[in-house]
Amino acid sequence: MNLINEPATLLIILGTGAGTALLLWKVRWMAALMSIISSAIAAGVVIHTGLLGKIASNEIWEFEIFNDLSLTLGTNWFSYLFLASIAVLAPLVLIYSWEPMRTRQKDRPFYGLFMISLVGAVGVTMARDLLTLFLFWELMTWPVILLIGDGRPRSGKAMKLYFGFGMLSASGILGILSIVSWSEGGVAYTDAVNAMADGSTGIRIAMVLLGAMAFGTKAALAPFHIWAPAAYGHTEDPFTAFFSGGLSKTGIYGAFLVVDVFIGTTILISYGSVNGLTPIGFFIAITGAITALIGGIMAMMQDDAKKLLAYSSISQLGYIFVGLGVGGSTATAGALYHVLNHTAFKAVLFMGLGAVIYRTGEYRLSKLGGMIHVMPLTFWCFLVGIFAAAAIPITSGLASKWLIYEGALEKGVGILVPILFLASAAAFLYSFRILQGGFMGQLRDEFKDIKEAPITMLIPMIIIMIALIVVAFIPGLPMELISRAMADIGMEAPEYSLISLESGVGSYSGLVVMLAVVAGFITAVLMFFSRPLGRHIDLRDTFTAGEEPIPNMDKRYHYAWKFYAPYERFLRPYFNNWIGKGWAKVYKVSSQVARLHRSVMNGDMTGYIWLIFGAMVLVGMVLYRYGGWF
Amino acid sequence: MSEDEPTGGLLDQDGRPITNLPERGFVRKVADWASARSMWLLWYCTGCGAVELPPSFTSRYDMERYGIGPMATPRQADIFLITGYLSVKTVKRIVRSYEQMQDPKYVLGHGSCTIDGGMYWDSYATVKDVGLYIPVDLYIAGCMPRPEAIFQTFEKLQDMIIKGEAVGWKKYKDNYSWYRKNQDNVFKRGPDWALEEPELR
Amino acid sequence: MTVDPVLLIVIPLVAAFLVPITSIFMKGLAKWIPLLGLIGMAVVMALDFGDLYDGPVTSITGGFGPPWGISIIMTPFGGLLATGMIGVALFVMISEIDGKKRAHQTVYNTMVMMATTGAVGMVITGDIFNMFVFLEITAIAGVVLAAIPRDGHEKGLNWRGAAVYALVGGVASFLVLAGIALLYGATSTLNIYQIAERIEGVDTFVVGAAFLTMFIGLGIESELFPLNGWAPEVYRGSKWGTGSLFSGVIGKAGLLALLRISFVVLSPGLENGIVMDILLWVGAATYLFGEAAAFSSKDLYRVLGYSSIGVFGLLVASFSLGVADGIRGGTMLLLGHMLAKPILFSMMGFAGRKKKGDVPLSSLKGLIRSSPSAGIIMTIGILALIGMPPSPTFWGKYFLFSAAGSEGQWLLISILIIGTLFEAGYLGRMLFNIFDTRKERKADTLPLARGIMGALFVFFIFLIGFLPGPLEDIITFVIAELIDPLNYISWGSI
Amino acid sequence: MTFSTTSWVMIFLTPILAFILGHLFLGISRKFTARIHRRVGPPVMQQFIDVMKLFGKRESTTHSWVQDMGALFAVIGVIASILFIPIGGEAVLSFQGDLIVLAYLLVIAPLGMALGTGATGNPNSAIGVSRGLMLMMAYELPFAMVLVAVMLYYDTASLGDIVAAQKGAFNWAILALPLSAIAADLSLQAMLGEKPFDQPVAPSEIASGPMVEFGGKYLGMLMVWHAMSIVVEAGLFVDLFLGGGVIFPGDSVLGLIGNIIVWAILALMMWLISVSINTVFGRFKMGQSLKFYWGVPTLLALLSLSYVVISNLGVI
Repeated sequence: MNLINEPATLLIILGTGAGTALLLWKVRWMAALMSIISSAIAAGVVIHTGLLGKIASNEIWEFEIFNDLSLTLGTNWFSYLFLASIAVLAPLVLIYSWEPMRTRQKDRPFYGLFMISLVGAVGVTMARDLLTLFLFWELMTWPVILLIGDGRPRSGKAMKLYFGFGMLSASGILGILSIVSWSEGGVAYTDAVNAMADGSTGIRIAMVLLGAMAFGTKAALAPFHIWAPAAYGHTEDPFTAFFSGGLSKTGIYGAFLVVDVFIGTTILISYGSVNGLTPIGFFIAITGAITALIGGIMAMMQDDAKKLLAYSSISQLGYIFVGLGVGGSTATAGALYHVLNHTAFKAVLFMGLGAVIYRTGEYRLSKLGGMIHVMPLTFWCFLVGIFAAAAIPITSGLASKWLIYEGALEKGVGILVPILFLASAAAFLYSFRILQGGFMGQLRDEFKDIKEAPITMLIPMIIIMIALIVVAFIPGLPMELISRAMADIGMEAPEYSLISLESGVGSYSGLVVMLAVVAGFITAVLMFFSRPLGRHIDLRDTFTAGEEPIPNMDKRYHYAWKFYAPYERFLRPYFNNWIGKGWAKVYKVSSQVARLHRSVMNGDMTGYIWLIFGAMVLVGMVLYRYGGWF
Repeated sequence: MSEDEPTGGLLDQDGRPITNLPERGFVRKVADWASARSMWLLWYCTGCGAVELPPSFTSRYDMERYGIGPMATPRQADIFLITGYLSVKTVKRIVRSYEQMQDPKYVLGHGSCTIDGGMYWDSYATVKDVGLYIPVDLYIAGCMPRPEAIFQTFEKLQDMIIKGEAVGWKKYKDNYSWYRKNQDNVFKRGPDWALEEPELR
Repeated sequence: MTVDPVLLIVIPLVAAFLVPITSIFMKGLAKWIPLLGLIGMAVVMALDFGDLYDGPVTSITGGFGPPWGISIIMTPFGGLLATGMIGVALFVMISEIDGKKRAHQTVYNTMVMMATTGAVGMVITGDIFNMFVFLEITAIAGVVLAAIPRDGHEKGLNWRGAAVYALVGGVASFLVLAGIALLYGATSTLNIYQIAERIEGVDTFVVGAAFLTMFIGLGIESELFPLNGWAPEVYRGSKWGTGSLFSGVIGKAGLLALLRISFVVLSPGLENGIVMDILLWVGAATYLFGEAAAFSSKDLYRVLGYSSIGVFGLLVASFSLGVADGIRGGTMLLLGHMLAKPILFSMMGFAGRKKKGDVPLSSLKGLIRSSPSAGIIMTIGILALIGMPPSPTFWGKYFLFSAAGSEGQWLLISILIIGTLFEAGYLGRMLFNIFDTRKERKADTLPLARGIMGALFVFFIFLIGFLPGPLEDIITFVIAELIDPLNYISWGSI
Repeated sequence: MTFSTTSWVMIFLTPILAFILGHLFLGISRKFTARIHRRVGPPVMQQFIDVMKLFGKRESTTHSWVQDMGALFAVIGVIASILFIPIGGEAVLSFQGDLIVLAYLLVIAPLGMALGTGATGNPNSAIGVSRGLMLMMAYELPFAMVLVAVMLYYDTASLGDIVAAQKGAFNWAILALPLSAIAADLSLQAMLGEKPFDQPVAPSEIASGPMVEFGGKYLGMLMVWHAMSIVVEAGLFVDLFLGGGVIFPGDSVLGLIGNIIVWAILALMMWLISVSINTVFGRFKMGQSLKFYWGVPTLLALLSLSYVVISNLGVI
């Protein structure tokens, strides 16, 4: 059974699910069931094919539309990496969404839209020409608009931002398509490669800029990132996990496509390089680093938990861009590794948060607190996700960031690494903020009786959590896939074994690090259990300078509001959403320019006659000057 | 007050509870030795008593050479130092802080006020005897006691700890209902008291 | 099966005559005759449509060959356009069948049919003077249509729009007539293919003057910048059906006339492809201007009006690129626009029917809740207009971008991108209002006829969007017609 | 990854060594501070007595199992990170996880501890942790620059290799990169949590911050963590800039012991520098520490970093 070589199979499976889910959307459980089944089958096909290792890189499947135009689909290991991360995540998120979506938003075909978006994302990774890419890109983008806006305040603004930046992204792809079509007369990826090989510097730079606009927007690269917090903050909770974990990866995929496939290392290096770092690569890397920093610092200042995670997502994707820009085997492997990591941990983070929101209906950190006491399993999953996001070594999060750091160091990029370190310091800050605000601290009275998340929500989270921990021991396992993917884009993977990774400047052994941690654990446990267990006391039994808390005081005893106030005071002026304000300015100015027509179309009839006359004179003059009139 | 027998303990001639000394193994003896050498204080400073403490721990007398030092919260502290008189209003805070400390814990009454109300003996708002509410291991008499007196008390307490005689914490547990009754005479525990009663442990 | 395409003109003319006569005897029937006429046209068109796959369908009236008789040359392009026009007219007429009495109903119905007749005539005729006559018919029908106000919009008639259109349309007619006169004087024939044959030898001055006058005249009809000042005034005050007709029928006829005369007749007579360049940049400017204006308008009727203007510019620009992909894209855009715009006009007319005066964006608020079918149909219309796949507009924009790219027209591409962003801006606004369900709205049932017609057009959008392949053969002919005038000449001289 | 006999021995000895050294350092520093205050000060062994006492308490209270986890995490993290620090030139595990791995390993302890303290439900501890993390963000910028400068200078990220590269007379990084060393020492002040950067535990403001609800063995474990983390952090400085204390040839056991002693003395020296600054300063506000660290130390580290980058390019 080698289904994936017939890429349409996947699309048909998923499309059937999407169609039925859309048609049966009134019967929510049917729609959910159909979506889960079809996406699970698709995920099974993807995993099965991947395990068999039979990805035919050169087989292309065509669907003719006009006589000289066909849609082409195909897979290779490179796109398989993205395809797998999206397709495997989808059924997990769908299972997760069973419970929370049972009661919510009866008037929107959640599952249908979800599945369409999934079909789009899967199609994007399988497209083999720019037209197909664009087609699926749009298919992926549009349903999301309807999924934004679950009734939270200002979701309208989020929809508008998403819509606007979605259009920007689509225009970017159309621009790329035009360039390639102009240069080679076709729009297949091979044409794009040829176009870059033959093209001038200007074309290549245009390609990079358009690529940043098209794919950077989706992957929330600064300065195109401002839609992301709004959109992630307002989509349905189950969908956000897929949105941030899965769909944003298509942007990364596109960016890789532009930089590493279309343009390619050879061309990049032809512009000179310092230690193997190219100017274009440095530009991308520095943009990525700044994105990581902005995302981290903005995340640190959020009270809205979903926005916090959204900014964190921006920050993490910034790391991937650093890896992409720095290039070379180590950093590229790191970027691809981080794609897999981010898919997993961001999904589990949004799922965990979604479970809390499902149980409490509250998403503001200052109103939550103490969830460990009522939702311990959710907390564990969330904690592992946070650890992975902050690259704490006991999860798989470190391996990818380590590769990116080492890649940058190999190339001697001094300035990137401190920025990234600062971004990761910010990551610790926001990680702890969400832990402290949501799970630690005192439990509010009204949340005393809530239960653990339902089993359907827990299972997907636990699966991802286990994966994150297990892979921490054996970082070589994903590297197997990554090395094949890198071979398909003409790169060599860094040295690795099952348990350790090597770069030019250092090494990292997941197993040894874990063993060290285990050694620490044994010592700590011995130390801990040498004495009797502690006596459990009530949460309100805390040091209050002898003062008895006023009844219901615990609501005010949760320190989460303006958690980092001293820094907010200091950093706000510098991170005061000036990119967002810049875009608002662009919007305003273009509105004013657009309104200029009032001066022409002022409703004056004589004016129109004069206009007609003027146009006549003008055209006459053009004819006289250029057309050989007279 | 002598009508009600304390639950687990005996009464002395003043009608105050006394308690049996606990058995100690070797490890406990070593731990008690360490406790005696490392005493962390929680100060309850109400008024004039506190002025004698700065000289005690600054360079003039240097409390730290005995391993004695101030601590921030009752959780970390071993010794509860009540420096000065208690008012009716503050007993509640005293009891709460005391119950938050962890066994073994010792209480020192510092100054005459803790013994009999001192110069405020005739005030309606003064608690005359701290020992009615929490078990006091040692009193430091005087108004004010000089640092020398304080140091003498510490040495005495060290002795008692090493010998296993400083058992106020056990006395409190054993005779909780006696203390509790005295406490209830003075203040009411609110709904958010949240502290476990030692009896129930 | 071939039916004489002249029936497309004869049937509605007979019907038009029958209207006043029957209105004497049976008032009830008179209302329905225009519809019957249109249905007749549709039947004829449907019978002829298959033949368009093999090339043009021609007919000579009265047995006189050119240059004496009037020849009908329904090229595949013209046929496609005529089909669309009849479809739009039917959409407009059938959508309003709901048993309610409306003011000026008979006149309105008749004029819809007349405008369609004129437009179809302009599209299929092979005679330039005949074209002028049909232009006049269309223009007069347009004036009357523009004068009929929306239900409850204004007291009396929409004088403002009608007057502006009458005045500017008069100027246009005069200019077109002057151009025809010049051409006739130079070539001694009124037949388009014969003029095209003889244009090579004509003095450049005459050709240039003819182009100048006819470009301005037909440019006014097809709402090109800066000749489109009348358009917002007309769209603003008239019925939604009038709006759809102006954007889907009347304007499109002007557009085809402009393209045919410029491409087939005049372009070979002037140097350097200057005609194409002028059309291209005027089209691009119109697109940018129209979309920007729509972006900055608040009244929905104006928004859609300006949007139509923009699309006309886009069409002119894409046809004038002069490459196969451009024309292919233009054709798909044309179909997309003819399918999507009436839907938008219709649903917007439905949502804003209770508003006196301007129809603000907010009248769409919560449409998806108050009337789900209208909301869904309108959403699909909006998405189809932006170019969301699968829709004809998507293919149109794709071909246009790839054509502009392959020609290296970077300025055009930037204009297209900026225009598309503007377009997305105002259509997005409409979309958000439709889905803005924060405030509860009273349930509002979409009339059955309107719903059926909307659903039908949505079906066509999806059909063409998913399977544009079958149109390929017709588009090949369209490309042939517009790229090489010799093709048209050979078709005409059969 | 081959482990020599010495390595195996070191793996078991290192935590014990760090435990002893840490408490010794703390004891010495208390004596040292007392002498600056013109006091006698506690005995040097006082710190051991304190830990003994804390573990010897008859009971200790906990608010939830996460608080238990917090105490465990603190010790786990510090033991895991001490294993990656070369002591006296003997790279215990540092060839299997380089400086960047170490940088992240160092975070396990504070973050895990923060977790446990947060679970106590005392707002003071949350404030303390928030301050600690903010402080981390402040010193992370100059310190990251220092790390990068050292790594680029020696063209390796492995701490063992960095130590090995400094072998020999006058070959220490502090001579090659003096500005980095200054910046690193300034960062060390906050890393060790000494004044003026002791905001996280400010006992008089927020009742010792994270530790507010910790008593008995829980506090004992945090004390162990604190003591060992001093060794880790001061030792990291020694390894980065002071040649890892390698003076004797490390082939023989005696030489190794000698190196370890030199290493410990150097680390103690770094710790005492920090303590002596501690004794004469008040406490900064949070904003002030951010401004301080993103000012002078960052500038110094940046200068040094640019020197390294430019000289790597072959310009200088």
